Amino acid sequence: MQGPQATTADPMSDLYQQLIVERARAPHRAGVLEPADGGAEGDNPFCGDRVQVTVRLGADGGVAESRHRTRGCAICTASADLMAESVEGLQRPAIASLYERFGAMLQSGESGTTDSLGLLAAFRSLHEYRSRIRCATLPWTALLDAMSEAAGPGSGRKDT
Amino acid sequence: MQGPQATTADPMSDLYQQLIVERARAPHRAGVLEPADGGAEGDNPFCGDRVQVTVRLGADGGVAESRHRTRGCAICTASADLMAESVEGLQRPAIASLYERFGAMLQSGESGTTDSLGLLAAFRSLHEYRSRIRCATLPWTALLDAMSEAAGPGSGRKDT
Amino acid sequence: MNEMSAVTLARPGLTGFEALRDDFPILSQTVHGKPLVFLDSAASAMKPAQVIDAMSDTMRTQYANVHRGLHWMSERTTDAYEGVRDKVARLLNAPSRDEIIFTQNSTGAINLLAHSFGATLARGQAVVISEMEHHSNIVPWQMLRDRAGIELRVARVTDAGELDLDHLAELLADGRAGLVAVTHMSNVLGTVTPAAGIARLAHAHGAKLMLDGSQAVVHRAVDVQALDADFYVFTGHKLYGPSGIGVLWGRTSLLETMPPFLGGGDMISTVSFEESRWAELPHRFEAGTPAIIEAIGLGAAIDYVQAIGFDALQAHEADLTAHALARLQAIEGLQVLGHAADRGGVISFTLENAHAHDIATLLDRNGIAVRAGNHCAEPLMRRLGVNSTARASFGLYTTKREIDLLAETLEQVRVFFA
Amino acid sequence: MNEMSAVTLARPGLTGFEALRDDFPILSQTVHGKPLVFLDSAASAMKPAQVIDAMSDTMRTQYANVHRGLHWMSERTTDAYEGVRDKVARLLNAPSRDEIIFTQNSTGAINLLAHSFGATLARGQAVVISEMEHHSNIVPWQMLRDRAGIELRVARVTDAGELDLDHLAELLADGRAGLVAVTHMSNVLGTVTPAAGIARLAHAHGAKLMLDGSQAVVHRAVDVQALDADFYVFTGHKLYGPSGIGVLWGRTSLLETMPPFLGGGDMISTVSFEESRWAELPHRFEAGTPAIIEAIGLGAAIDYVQAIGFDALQAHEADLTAHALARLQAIEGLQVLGHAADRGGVISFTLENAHAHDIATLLDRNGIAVRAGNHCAEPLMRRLGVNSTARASFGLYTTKREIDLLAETLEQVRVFFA
Ligand SMILES: Cc1ncc(COP(=O)(O)O)c(C=O)c1O
Ligand SMILES: Cc1ncc(COP(=O)(O)O)c(C=O)c1O
Repeated sequence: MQGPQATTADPMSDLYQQLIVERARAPHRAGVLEPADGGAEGDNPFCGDRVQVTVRLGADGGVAESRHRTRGCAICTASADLMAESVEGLQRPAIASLYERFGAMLQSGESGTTDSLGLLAAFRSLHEYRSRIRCATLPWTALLDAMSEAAGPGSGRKDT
Repeated sequence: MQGPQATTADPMSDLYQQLIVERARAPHRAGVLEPADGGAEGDNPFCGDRVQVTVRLGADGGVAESRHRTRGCAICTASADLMAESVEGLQRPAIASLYERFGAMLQSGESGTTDSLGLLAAFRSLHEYRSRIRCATLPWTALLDAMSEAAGPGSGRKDT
Repeated sequence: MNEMSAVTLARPGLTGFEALRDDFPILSQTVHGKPLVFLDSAASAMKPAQVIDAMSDTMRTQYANVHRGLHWMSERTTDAYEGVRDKVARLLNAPSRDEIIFTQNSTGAINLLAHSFGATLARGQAVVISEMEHHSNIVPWQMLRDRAGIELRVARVTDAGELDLDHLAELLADGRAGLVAVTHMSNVLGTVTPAAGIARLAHAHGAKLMLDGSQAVVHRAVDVQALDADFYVFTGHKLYGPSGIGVLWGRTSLLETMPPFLGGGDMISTVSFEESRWAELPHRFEAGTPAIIEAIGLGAAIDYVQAIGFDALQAHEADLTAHALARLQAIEGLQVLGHAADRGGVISFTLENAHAHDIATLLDRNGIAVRAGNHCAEPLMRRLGVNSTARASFGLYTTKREIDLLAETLEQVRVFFA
Repeated sequence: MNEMSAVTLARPGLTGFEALRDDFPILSQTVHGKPLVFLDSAASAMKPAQVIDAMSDTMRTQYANVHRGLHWMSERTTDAYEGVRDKVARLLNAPSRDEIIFTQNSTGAINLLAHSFGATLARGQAVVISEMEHHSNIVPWQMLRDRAGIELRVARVTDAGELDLDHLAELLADGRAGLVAVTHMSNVLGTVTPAAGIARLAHAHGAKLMLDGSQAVVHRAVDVQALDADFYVFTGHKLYGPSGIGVLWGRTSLLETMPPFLGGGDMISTVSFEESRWAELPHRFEAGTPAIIEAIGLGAAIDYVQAIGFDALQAHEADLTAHALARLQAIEGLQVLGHAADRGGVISFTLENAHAHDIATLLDRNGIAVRAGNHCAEPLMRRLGVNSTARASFGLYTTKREIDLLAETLEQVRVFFA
């Protein structure tokens, strides 16, 4: 926070890290891939948040590219953006594992030492904001749905 | 109470006055009038109590005779019995007035000074036992129904 | 109620309300190291010591199941429980205590009505609600619609956030509506609806009127006879009482035509396997062991607000609301939703570039509790063209200083997300 | 729970229970100048300080509405409320916490089931209850019968006061029964029913089993998986918890097929006027603001009885019951109703020449609270050929000395009415 007072200094320096605020304001991976190999939406009816995720797969079946269109809070938007960036080049098992470690961190507040979460570690202090955790995981559920679609029987590029 | 201990001395001397216990044990007006001018039943489903009241009217339209058949607690039985005795010779307005004063006493615990309640004053301390008041009034509702029947359009002696 | 508060309560000036804060133990708590500033009373209000003590004292000194006991504890507990029915009847100026039915909450009361009054409606009749309803006054009617072929009609809300009475009249015109069921005060916009006028409209077209007073009863003196309502519903926990207790009031003449809803102990007069006979009002609609301790707590809450007086409460709240509207609207990019002429101390707003969730979280870190989301009023959100809002709502313990703190912190939030 | 009681609780011997009385403030009250002897726990139990304090502490330090708030008070209150779901799941050994649904009481739980599970039954199917049911487990099924063309069948009770399993088998033989809904312990006779055996019978004939555990859960360790039940129901106020809170447990596979019962906030995922989508389990069945404070009180009650342990509780109660049966049956003209092999601490009796009401009143004048009447089990009264009975029922705080006093006073009552 740029304000002169310290009252919101806490939340800025823990939950709303600079990386999160920046990505919420100006996402790097915003958009919709057309055509895409898979796409899905995630909804949180409680707050009306919605994330649309599209993926394009590489020759190895991994994510070559991923984009999100997010109508949501800063946490949700930044999470979608950092997710899209983090999964590029990863295959499904690696993505599932990353999401699992991400989820574990959100619950515990510990980002672990061996398997680095990279940029995603920015969300570490979300575990203190239990009711906000869903904001950060919503994009991931959409991504996994998009991956399933891409891998599904009727898979193949489609225009979303 | 005949027991040596004083623990139930209170209830005996206030609620369960000798008159009440005696009439419960050996009612003076038990039975069913056949034929009768009117008859009705009162039910308390909560405890299964039931009072059947029959009346025979005199030439003046007043109660010449009244009998009750009561399946109920001591309070209910004694109340039915003392009621049957008290209303003999009374016409409907006088009975209604007596019931009203009886009910008022049951609520307040005061038997009043001018309009004597006679034997019915035995129930004075029932006002401390709120949930038992219905036991004492059940026979009266049956009596009033019986009177209505006797006075009703289809009135006249019938076998009950 | 202890003597001191009783004195404080007698006639608080607008500043006297500050002293009442001492009655609410929770207000001295801190949150994230900051004093708690609780601006979420519309969701559920805090409880004065008088309510807490009434419940504790019951459990400590005078408790047993009600209605069925012949012993002292049961008789006394029954007296206390039934005594609250009288208090509620006086609170609403209901013609008879037997018209007061205790339920679990407003939701329970509306579901009861949707089933029991709903059963008296004929296929093809309609129920009219509004765009401004809480989910609890929408879903039970949808379920009735789907169950019983009752049409569900929705009266529009104007851009000011008021009930569109012309549209309501249109919806009533064909005379097929059996019931109008609308809020007496919006939990999102703070709008107080013109209840007496709605009653006239409804009755002129042969419909009955249910008012959802969950919010209104906290802020206004409610007189169901003056309003000429047919049913009135509220919930204890918003009126400074405990959770687990709510109220349905209905006219005797209507309640008597309605079949019971829940079956069980207390609501019957006799039971055989072939058939059961229903008990008299109000017991016919109260099945099983009631929320005894909670009713007694609600009674203490009613005593508490009545000792303050609704005139004083309403003036205090009007003062706070005017102050809050002025302060909030001065914030750049802040948009207050709805500007009804008659409104109470519930203010929903959005802030440019800042999502309601982020606002709530940043405020919370400063000890300030507001709500963010759809406020259980998704259709209204859609009507207003927003996905969610932040909402500040006031209780009798709210102060201008707290509202100032809200405004100052919101200014910081604005800058943060600018 | 304060430290001392926690220590006392660790493993009370049969005499250790005496010390637990200190946890129940109400037990030091007097009634008509006599120390309170509370033998009406089957109607509703007294509350330990641990429960009273848990509720007060909630209202004093950590309260807000649950589920919808992003602020600290709401999150913490949600944690406390949802934490009780875990405690209930452990109490019943339920496979999943999401199978625990909070209701207002047992009556609310059974009505929910009669509506929601009832909706999955086809016209012509049957529900089987028994002659030994509480009105709350009769009337909801009668209403289902009358509403949906479901047959209501009633399994007989033997002269010993046990469920007639042969008759139950007969009633199930045609395979048309969709549900057996019977008590796990009679609130009149104290009979504990052979739940696991009933489950086998029911399942063998394609029926599901609901157990009304309102009484049983107070006295026994209940393991719904070991019993192989499909639904289990209990009420908080009999388990030393507050009024206003009850529980329905059901198998996920069944709950998922059931339409919701009450509509409102919290039980939906999205709402539009055309259609609403239901929330996940367990929320689908919990509409409106739940009984938050009461659930937290129930959690404290569960902690309390579990710290004592059901082995100790059951041994204590068996000891009290044996003592009471011996003392009461020694009274001339006193008749105990039912003599099931497996029974708990609930004893109904009649006394020659003395009506149950008079007995209760005379006992009450001596400070002794018992219940008199039909105990919300009119059909059972008819089966037993009585109009009403007096009933003494024990809690964990009941002592042999109190039972002796009951017996001595009953002897005086007998003489009085002889
Ligand atoms: C066996 C049994 N079932 C059901 C109930 C109903 O419980 P509640 O009144 O709390 O709903 C009771 C007690 O009243 C009971 O003893
Ligand atoms: C206007 C309105 N109606 C109904 C309700 C439902 O109340 P409850 O959740 O106590 O049933 C609420 C609050 O949640 C409300 O604000």
